[in-house]
Amino acid sequence: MIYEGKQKIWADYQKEIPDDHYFYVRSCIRQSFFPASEATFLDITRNRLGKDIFETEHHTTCGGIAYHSDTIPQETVMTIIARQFALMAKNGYENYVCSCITSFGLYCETMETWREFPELEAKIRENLWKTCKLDFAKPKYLIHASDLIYKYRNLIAKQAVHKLVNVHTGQPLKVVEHIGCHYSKMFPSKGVGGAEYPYVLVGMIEAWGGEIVDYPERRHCCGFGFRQYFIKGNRGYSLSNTHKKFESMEPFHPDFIITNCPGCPYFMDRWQYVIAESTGKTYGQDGHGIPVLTYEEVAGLVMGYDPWDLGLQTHQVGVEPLLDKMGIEYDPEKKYQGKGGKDIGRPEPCACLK
Amino acid sequence: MKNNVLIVGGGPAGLEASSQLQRLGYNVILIERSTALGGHLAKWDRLFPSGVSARETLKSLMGHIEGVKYFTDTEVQSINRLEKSYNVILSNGITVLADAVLMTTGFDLFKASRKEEYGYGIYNRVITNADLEAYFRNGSDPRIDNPKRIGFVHCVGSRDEKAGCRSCSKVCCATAVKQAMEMKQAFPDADVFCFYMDLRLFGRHYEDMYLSAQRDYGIRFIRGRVAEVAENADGSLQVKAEDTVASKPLKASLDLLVLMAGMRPSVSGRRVGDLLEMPVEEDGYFSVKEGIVSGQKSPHPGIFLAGAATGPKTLPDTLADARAAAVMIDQYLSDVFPEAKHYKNLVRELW
Amino acid sequence: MTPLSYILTAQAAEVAQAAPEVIDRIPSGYNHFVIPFCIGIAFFLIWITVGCIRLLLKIPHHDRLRFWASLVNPVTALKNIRDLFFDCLFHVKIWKRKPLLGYMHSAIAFGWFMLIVLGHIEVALFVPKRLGISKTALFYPIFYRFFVWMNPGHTTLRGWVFFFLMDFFLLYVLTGISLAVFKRFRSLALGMKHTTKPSFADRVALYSLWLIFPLRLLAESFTADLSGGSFLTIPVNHLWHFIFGDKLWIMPSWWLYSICLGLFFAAMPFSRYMHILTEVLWILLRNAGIKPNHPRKGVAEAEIYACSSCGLCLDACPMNVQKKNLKYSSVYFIRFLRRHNEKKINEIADKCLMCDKCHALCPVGVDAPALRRAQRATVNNSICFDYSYLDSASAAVEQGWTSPGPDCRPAEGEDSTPEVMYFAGCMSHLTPRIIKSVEKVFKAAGVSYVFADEGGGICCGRPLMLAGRNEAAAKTIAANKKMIEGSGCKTLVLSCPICFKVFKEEYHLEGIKVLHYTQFFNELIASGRLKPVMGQERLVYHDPCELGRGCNVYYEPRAALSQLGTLVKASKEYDESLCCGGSLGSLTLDARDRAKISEAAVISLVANKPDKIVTACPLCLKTFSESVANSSYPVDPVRVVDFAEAISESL
Amino acid sequence: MVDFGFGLVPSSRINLDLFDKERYEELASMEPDVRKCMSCGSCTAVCTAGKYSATSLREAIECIHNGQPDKALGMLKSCQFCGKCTMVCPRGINTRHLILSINKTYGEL
Repeated sequence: MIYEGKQKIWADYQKEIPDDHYFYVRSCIRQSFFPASEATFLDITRNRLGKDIFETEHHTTCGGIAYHSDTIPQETVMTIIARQFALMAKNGYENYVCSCITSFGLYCETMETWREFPELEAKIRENLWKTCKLDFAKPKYLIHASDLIYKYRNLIAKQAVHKLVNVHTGQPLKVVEHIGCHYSKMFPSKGVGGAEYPYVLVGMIEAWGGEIVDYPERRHCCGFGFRQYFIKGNRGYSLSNTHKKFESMEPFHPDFIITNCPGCPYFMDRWQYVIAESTGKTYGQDGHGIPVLTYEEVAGLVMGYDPWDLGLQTHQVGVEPLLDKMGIEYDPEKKYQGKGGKDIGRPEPCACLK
Repeated sequence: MKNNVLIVGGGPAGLEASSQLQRLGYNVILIERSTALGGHLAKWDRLFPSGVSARETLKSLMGHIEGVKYFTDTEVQSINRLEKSYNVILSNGITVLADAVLMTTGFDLFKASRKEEYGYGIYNRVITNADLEAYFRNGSDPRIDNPKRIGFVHCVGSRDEKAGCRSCSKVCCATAVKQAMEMKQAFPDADVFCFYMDLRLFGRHYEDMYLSAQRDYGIRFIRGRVAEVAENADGSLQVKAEDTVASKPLKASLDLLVLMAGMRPSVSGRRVGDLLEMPVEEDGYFSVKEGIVSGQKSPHPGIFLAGAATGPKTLPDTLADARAAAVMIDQYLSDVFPEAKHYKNLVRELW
Repeated sequence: MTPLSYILTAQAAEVAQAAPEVIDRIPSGYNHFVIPFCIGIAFFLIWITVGCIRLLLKIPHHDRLRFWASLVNPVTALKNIRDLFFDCLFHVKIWKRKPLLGYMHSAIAFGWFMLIVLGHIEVALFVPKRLGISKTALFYPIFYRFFVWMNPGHTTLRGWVFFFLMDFFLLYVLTGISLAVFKRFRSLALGMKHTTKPSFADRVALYSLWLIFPLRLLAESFTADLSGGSFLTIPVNHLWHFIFGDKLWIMPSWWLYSICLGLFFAAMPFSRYMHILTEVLWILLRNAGIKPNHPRKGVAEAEIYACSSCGLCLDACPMNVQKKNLKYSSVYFIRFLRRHNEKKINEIADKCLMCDKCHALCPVGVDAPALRRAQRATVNNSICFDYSYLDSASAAVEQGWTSPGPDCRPAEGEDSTPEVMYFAGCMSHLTPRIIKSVEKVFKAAGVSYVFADEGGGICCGRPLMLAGRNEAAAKTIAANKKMIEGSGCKTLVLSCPICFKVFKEEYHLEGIKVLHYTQFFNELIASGRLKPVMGQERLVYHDPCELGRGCNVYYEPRAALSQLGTLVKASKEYDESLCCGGSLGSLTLDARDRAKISEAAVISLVANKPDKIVTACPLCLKTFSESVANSSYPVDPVRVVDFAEAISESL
Repeated sequence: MVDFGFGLVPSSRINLDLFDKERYEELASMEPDVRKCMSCGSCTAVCTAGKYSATSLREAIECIHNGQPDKALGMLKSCQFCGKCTMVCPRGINTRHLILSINKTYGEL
């Protein structure tokens, strides 16, 4: 691997990210899968970085899941999106930040489509007016939440309490980065670093002292694939995709995986459990899995948040080995205690996955 | 008086045209942007289908240009049309009053790094056809370390609209088959795979070359374009393609991957073209006046084209094109400058 | 003269008168020089007795019974005797082909045979005590001339006749031998382009054989003045007296003679000359109708040892157009079978085109192609296959009949079951002109027919058999059989000799007449249903291997073609005809080698400048067409047409 | 082991690394023509057995190259050996012997 070669490509795909005043929209499924992530994002950006991030309870889903499951037509999706944009404009923002990769891809797709077919945009404007009596303005900047963390990666590094380094060996942690398919595969120019070697997560890892490993199936989908998962008959297919990725990354012995998409961490985390329990195969050290973290969680760890406040207990794959490597203090007792110390229940012990 | 003919580009086409025009009794000025004459031919080792030495071929081309004034490291600075001829100022300060200009600006090799998924410049063991020729010429390349499994990817930057080139580069298939056989000669116990979309080998002896590659060298031809390359933990490459004959996706680990970079219009040639406001077609190559009928005439009087400047050509095509251009220029000048005729006859008697 | 002396002489004369015609010169009837011969012959006799017993034991029980039965059955017995004389002694088959060569073989075989027989009769007549169960019986008759003294005073016509006959046959053999010696160096003169390379044992036996008879002449001529002789030995004897005076080299010559005989018999089992006796056994087994089921064991053993390595198959083999392919001829195949050289055996077995010419021309009737197939079977029969689809396939084929096209409908006034069923076969489907012509002829003759495999059928099974995949073939055959017998047709017409042979020999179709279209069309012409117009063209007919040598169909196609134009001869035809080179028989022969063979065949066919080459096999048709089309060899413009095509064009 | 009602799906992908070179060279020494195939498909088009069952020499050769000899044998098991493919092969490949050789080389797998 020739690092300079990658740098050349990264140089070709730089994207402009505004400095402040962001309109933030959440992801449907992250809120339930890894609820602490978005909270952490807001806390970091608002309180640690002192940025103006506005969010409104009036925003809805972007419709992406329905759209990608072929259950609603494109115009409907576009109208939903137009409404979100209207909300942004109404609140006086022009930098649109979304927490979800599916949404990000869909927003890009929509804006590109409107650029190609202005008449369609006009039609949507009309739809929105008919339905909600709202008018919308297209965002000046459309960015994904991970782009923001990327932008402030060095500031975060400055405030870092922990580094992505194995405190016992002093070696940088080996990190696998997994980018949501819809981040830049559709529009390479819209993602930091393009589609082949996206830099958005790599940048964070490098800034925080870790080392990225490129494994053959790094481009491969996590296996979510919407209807591939929703329909039980297809779940084997979803599982096999994830399996393929882990088989491919195994020889590189990564310490953890960092992701920037709602579905990916969920599936790469839960499918490790399914693979272990149904085939007996585990990919981490001595029977453990490979922890799969969101970029907010990683940022949080680096900045010294308590692992349980970051919601790491909601992961199927135990994060303790990673915390130990990073030399992060944690209280095992508190793992399954929610706010005010009340028990949030524990998962069934696994037969194969430690 | 002698007519001046300016030839822009010292590749095979330029060399052949200048020697022809010289013999026809013209005063030929040949300019070459780089430090040496010969163009891409100077960088190649052996030529398909018979495997003759590029060095020798170039030498014999150079052998015929005595008397031709040529300047290397020289570009066209400005050029403007006078009533009958062109006033050209060269970067070395010389001004030429050219009665005819022949554009033999040739082609650039496609920048393989632009096909990011192939990882040229990122993976240690991915090289291009040009790199391989260089290896054959001077026998060493750190990336080529006794490979056991070698892959050739045809159509890199050819027949690929996203890479900015819809058309076929014409020479890559034959080159790939030639280089595959050469690699097999160099590493007899290696497995060699050629990933092709269509095998476009149509010239004389090309089919024999293909048959021999299969029968005598055991080279495996896989119909399907490599779509993804990655590096394994041990540094070997993992390539993915579809075997479209078996209609199944395919995976292979290789020790060396050779990208058959195609032909793109010469950028510097294009620059000169812009000075002359020469029209180019969608594919970026110069357009000719009446298509088939006068393949070497540009839409501007007194400006002619030969070789890859008007699209991908094999070496024999290029040389034939250059000779044709010489004849056309001769006709043109004889019509425009009838008075120079008797002098030319004088010169021709010398030959 | 004194009275005493008179009496003495008178007595002597009396004694002479009284004395028998033949007197023991050596009363013991033995001399050391016989030892080499005795050793040789003894070894030889033991060898073949053991061999015969082993062989007969290897044959399956029912075959053995069949064998004994055949010996007593007068019909086969007669055939046996006939074959033994014609094949083993007179070599009639060779006579027919190459008279000089025939003479050579018969001279040696028959001549020697007579010398032995007459020798024994002589002994039986003159010194019976030496025969029968006497210890001298083994060698005495052979060296008879040495042991006796001829009473000059008492010669009879009987004696004289024997002397004459013995000398005569000796001379007869000597001429044969001299031809043989000559052939070694100038084989072409005897009509042989190629000859076999003799092995070591062959050479020992060969040279001793060459010497035996000259030495016999020498030995007997030395003793001729004592033990008598005739027109050959006596003059030679006088010559010796003239040269050597009284010092005759009697003993050395008899020693040498005996040594050569001994050597010959000792070397025989390991040499080609073993055939002299195995041939007999093979003929008996063959006539008993016992077929080999293994390339080497059982009957096959007799068969391979019956091969005389005469090398006639070398010239016969179509592959001989390239010298490099001579090594694949039957003679070498059999030699390697004898030597148990598996690798070579398989290599040679696979090469063969199965044109059957070597079999047809073999003086001893060794069926090498059959042995090759048996050999292939040992390797290929076990190859797994899955023909479970055959039933549905044949059903699909039958589907094709239920909706017969207009051409398939029976002509007016006939009962609804069509007259014939036409089975084109795989290869005919590659040569549509055959199918079209056949149908055209059918219509012209008002023959109602069903086109069995119009939409493509199942293979006939012959190609599988040729490759030795007999089990697979059996399955295929069964499927086709069921289908055809189910059709209720009475006559089955085939346009492919490969199909024809297997349908005729292996299918055993009850109550169905199996005809090759050459036969059927010839019938149509003979019965006047088909009226071809006589044309001006010169036609040459190519005998396809499977049709001619394979099924003995030579006459009908020629009879029919002679109605269309002038039939000219090919330089090689009938059972001598050359394989087209396209044969399915060969497994390993590559395209280039095949092309050479086709070339040779075409050249033989155009010997008399025909306008059309007519063949009756889709394979030959395709092969010849291609060969003529891209002929790099000089050949006048000639059209290659199929038999049916030729007929239909003349209608 | 837990049964989730779904599981890993076997991959249909060709893995060239499974190609057994030694055996292939064995085959090639038995019938060198195997190298000459250019996948034109004439053999499959005329195949007698192919009309009723999946039989294709072209595909069999492909499978061998792709490290799927068992599949190759399956492609040939219903071959009737009629020789039409030999007649139509533009490269003059000795198809019948090739089929035998494939069976002999990979048969006992």
